[in-house]
Amino acid sequence: MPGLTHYLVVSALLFALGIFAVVTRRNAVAILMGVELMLNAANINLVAFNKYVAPGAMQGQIFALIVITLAACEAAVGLALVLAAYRTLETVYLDEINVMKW
Amino acid sequence: MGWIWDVLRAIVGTIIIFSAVAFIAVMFGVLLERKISAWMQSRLGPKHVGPQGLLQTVADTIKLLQKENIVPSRADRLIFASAVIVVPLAALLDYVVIPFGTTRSGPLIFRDLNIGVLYFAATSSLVVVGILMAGWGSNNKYALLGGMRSAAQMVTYEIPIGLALVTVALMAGSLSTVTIVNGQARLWYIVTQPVAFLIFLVAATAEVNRVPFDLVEAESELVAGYFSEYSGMRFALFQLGEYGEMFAMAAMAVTLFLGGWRGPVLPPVLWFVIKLYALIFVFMWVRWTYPRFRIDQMLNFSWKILIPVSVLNLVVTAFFAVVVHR
Amino acid sequence: MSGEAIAFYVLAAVTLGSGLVVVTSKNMVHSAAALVPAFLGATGLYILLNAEFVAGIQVLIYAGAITVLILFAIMLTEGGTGLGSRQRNEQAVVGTAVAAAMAALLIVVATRTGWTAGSGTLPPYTPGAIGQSFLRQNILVFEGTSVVLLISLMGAILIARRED
Amino acid sequence: MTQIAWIIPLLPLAAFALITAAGPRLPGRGAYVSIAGIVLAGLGGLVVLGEVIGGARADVTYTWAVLGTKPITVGFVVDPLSAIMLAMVGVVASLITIYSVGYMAGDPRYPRFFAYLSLFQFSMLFLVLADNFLFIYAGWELVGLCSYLLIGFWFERPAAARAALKAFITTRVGDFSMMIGILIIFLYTGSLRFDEAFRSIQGGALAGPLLTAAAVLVFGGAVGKSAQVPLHVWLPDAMEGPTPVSALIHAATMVAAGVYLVARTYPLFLLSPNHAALTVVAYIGGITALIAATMGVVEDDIKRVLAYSTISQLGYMMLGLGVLGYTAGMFHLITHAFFKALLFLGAGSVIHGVATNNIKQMGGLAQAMPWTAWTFIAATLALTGIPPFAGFFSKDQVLAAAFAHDRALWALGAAGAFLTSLYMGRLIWYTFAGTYRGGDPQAPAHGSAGHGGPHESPAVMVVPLVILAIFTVFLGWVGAESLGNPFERFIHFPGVEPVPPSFGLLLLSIAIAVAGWAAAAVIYVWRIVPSESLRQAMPWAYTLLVRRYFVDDIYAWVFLGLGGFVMRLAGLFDRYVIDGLVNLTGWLARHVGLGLRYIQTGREETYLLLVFLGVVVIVVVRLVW
Repeated sequence: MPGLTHYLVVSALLFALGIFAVVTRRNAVAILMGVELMLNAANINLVAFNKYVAPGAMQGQIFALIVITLAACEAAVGLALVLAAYRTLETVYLDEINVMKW
Repeated sequence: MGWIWDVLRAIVGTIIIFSAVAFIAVMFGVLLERKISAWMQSRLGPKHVGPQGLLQTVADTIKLLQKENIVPSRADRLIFASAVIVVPLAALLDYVVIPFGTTRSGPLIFRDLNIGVLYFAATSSLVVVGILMAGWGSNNKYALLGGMRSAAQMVTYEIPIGLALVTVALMAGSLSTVTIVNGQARLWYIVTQPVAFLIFLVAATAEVNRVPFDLVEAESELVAGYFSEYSGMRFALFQLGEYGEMFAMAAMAVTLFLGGWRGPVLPPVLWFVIKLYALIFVFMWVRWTYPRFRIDQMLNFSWKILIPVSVLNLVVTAFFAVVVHR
Repeated sequence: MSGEAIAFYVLAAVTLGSGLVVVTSKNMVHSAAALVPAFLGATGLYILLNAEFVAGIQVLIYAGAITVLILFAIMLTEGGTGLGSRQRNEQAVVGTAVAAAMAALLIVVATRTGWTAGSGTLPPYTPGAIGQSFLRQNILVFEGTSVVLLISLMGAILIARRED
Repeated sequence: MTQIAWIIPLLPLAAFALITAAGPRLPGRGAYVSIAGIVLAGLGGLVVLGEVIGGARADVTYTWAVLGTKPITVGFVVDPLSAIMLAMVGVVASLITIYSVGYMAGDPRYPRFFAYLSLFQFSMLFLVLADNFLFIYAGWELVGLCSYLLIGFWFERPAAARAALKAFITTRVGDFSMMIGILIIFLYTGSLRFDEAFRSIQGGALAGPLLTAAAVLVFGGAVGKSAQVPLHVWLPDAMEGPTPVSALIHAATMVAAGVYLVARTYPLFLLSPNHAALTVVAYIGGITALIAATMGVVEDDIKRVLAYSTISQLGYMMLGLGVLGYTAGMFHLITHAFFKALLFLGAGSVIHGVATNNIKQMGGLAQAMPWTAWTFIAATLALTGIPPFAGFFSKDQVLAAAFAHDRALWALGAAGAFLTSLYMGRLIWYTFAGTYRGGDPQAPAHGSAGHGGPHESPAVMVVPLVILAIFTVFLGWVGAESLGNPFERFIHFPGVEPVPPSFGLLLLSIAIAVAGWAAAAVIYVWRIVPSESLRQAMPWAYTLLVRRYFVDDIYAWVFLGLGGFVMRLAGLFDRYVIDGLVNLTGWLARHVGLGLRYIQTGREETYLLLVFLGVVVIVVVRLVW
């Protein structure tokens, strides 16, 4: 029977995958995908804690739902920014977006 | 944890039912489409294969099975091939929560999920991914355009569908489809929620990419849209997915608004089938009656008419549910 | 091994395997397409955790909407796959090490901590309980999220609109 | 009907929505929809009133939201007080809306006017039905908004725009005080519902000076809305709006909302120690009654005279409530609504006929517009308290209650009554008697006013006048002592006993009223003491009155002069202290940044990598130690 720890381990691995994408990819969209993976890892944690640590209150699931909602906001705004940046700078590679630096 | 197995069993059961009963129903649907169009255009339609052309679709299917599977050069093979599975699978998953009738041991349904309506909305939204993958994977500009249009259209029309579903769930006080059907024992929701029914019907037409919302696969503009490059059995699978989705939508409309399996005298399953085919007939009737929308008209229609109206409908319903029926 | 355990390991494998494809694939479209099984695997985990409502929303929002958005963004930029360009930046090695270290750390922390098992049971009809909770104890969070959603919607439209 | 009374406000709201959406395309360009909405609401109000007289009550509540563990319930209450307000607002507003069809004919923004009227009616009915502070505050702000929109309806005229702004801001001062009062009550009682809040105040949750403070703060809202001293300055200027609006909002309903608020929250005032809050109410009311009346004597604009009389009459209502004459105050509110609406509509009819507001340019209109003249005179008699018109009964009850409570307050009221007769007599003689003095009419304030001499208004305007006149003449008898005062049996506050009628006092009030009329006749008709000689004899008094006791000038001086001084000080502080700090911060940031910019790549990946690296280091260090 998988217990709380099993879920936490899966979530930790997924989170690490997200970090890996965010830290090493150049493409902005790929980084957004990494962020989504990290949010999913957080959600797995929330729901697992809800079941195993505090089943009486629904707070874990509630906050998982809010995270999903905010993830939708983040994706919409993030992709809009990527598109806007692509339109003006003609690149989606973050190390090439440096007009503010010079 | 037994119910995980129930879901798995339900899915396997659906696949079996789908490949046996529903497959035949869909084939019959294709035939019906051709016959009805012929009738509306004062033609005869298929007539030679079997009595009155009844076996025409069977012959077509056999023909398609024999054809070569062509993959365009420079296509993304992995995406190209997996898209074929996603679309019919997503359509087929819809059937898990549809109650077809009652038997002595309870309602005839694969699984009465307590999130039934939400499940329906979720699975039907998966089709978009498959369509985008097909459009992209084909490495063909018509297919890509069709896929993009389809994605825009389906994402847009999911919202009114979702709002209509919520409205009905509000009336029944539950997301379970069986409870919703039971809630219509006295009065069908089409009587109390005519606006939601209309919205659902219109948005469902758009969701399954049928005329007047068929600009995804508009023959005169885009050949066949996202599945232009598919041939043989893969083509047939897409057709299966499309018709499966249409039947699922019609079945959901029956469940939500037309009292599901409920009806006098005749057995419940028969009632369900009668209502289902009546709605299917409406879909086909519309298809052969109306011209196609333009893309901007199509998007405007959803954002500026359907969504505001359905939000208003939801608010009014909630108001009456809370204040009047309390 | 019980049915639940099998389901768990299968779903975890699907999630992590697809996740790996997402972060390593050189082809952006493959990455995005692999998001779908990753999200669906997570959905399966939610179902195992008796969170059907969250599972439904997860499919609807993540698999149905966010993936499509990401696919859209990929297709509208850089001519799609990105196969012609380098996908890793110069800190790939350090990044890999740090991510691995984070994973190890988190796993150590998760397994070493003695989690106290809570009392109480999950309500039988979770969607209803969630709705009640959202409109009672958590109404402030709910309203706040709604405002954020509305504003980000408007913001996204404003940002993405072509200026003319 | 009583149980579903909440549907009544929704009718005008639906009318508003419909007109806003489809305005000019509707039959009658929206007017019929608006009329239908308010007439149905008015009929509903009458039905509710009937049922409430028959003993029906309703209090519909439901939980709106739960903040933590504190449920916020909202709902509607139907009791005698709200029922009679509902009926009064419904009937008066219906008649005024019908009248507006004639008055506003030809205005380019005709549908919008009716949309605003409907919105206002919704807000007012909503306010009346509220059973909690939240709803009453919401309705309160909504009527304020409508008042702003309607005063500034002809916003092309700078005067109208300025008046709208003035009304909005002046009443906002009162609203702010009311909000603080409500917050105090919510803080101490934990409930926004009237009955619960009052019960826990009775139980001692809020007592002593703080209770008085809360009551006075809530009363501040009423002072603003009901144009009591010292926030009375906006109401005369509000006469820039269309006349039906003046009748509906600034005479019959909205300004009465202040009185209604005090009546609704009466326990609050009653429970304040030594009736301190009530004394404040009474003195504000009494002083307002007198001061407004004095200003009315020298005003030449027909609508402004009526505006001053409104302020003064509202003062009487407050006075009535303040001296434990709960029934008397409310009765005066109801009767006043009818005859003041009639006066304003009559004035509107006159303005419509002669296209000027200045009474010195009128005269002899009784022949030209007989219907208007006679209904107007009936309303004037009611206002001045001549028996057997409605105002006599109600005003007399207020004065009787004041006499029994505090002679000084009675003196204020009686002096006000004398002046009321004086300036209303002046108005009548200037307007309707004598010969027509009007020259060329100025550009009419509204579209289709006829030119070429005074003329009677169309039937759509005259019929409401007649209906209102019938109310004006006969409504008083529902409060007549000789009939056992049925009104008192219907609306009374438990524990507040009415004052027994006194025949002598009755005769005295009549004498005072008649004396006022006589004085008016002496000055303006027989010219035994012509008004010019009075003016020359007392120039300082005249200036004082014409400049309205310099209240506007004082406000200008205080808020512009004193405020300007404070602002200059703040400006100096800002320039040298705040800016100095800001510049210092900037200087620091700049120089620190100059040093730090070499380790800043500007790339999110690097920063995140460093963040996670930091986490790893911290945790490893913590685990190893």
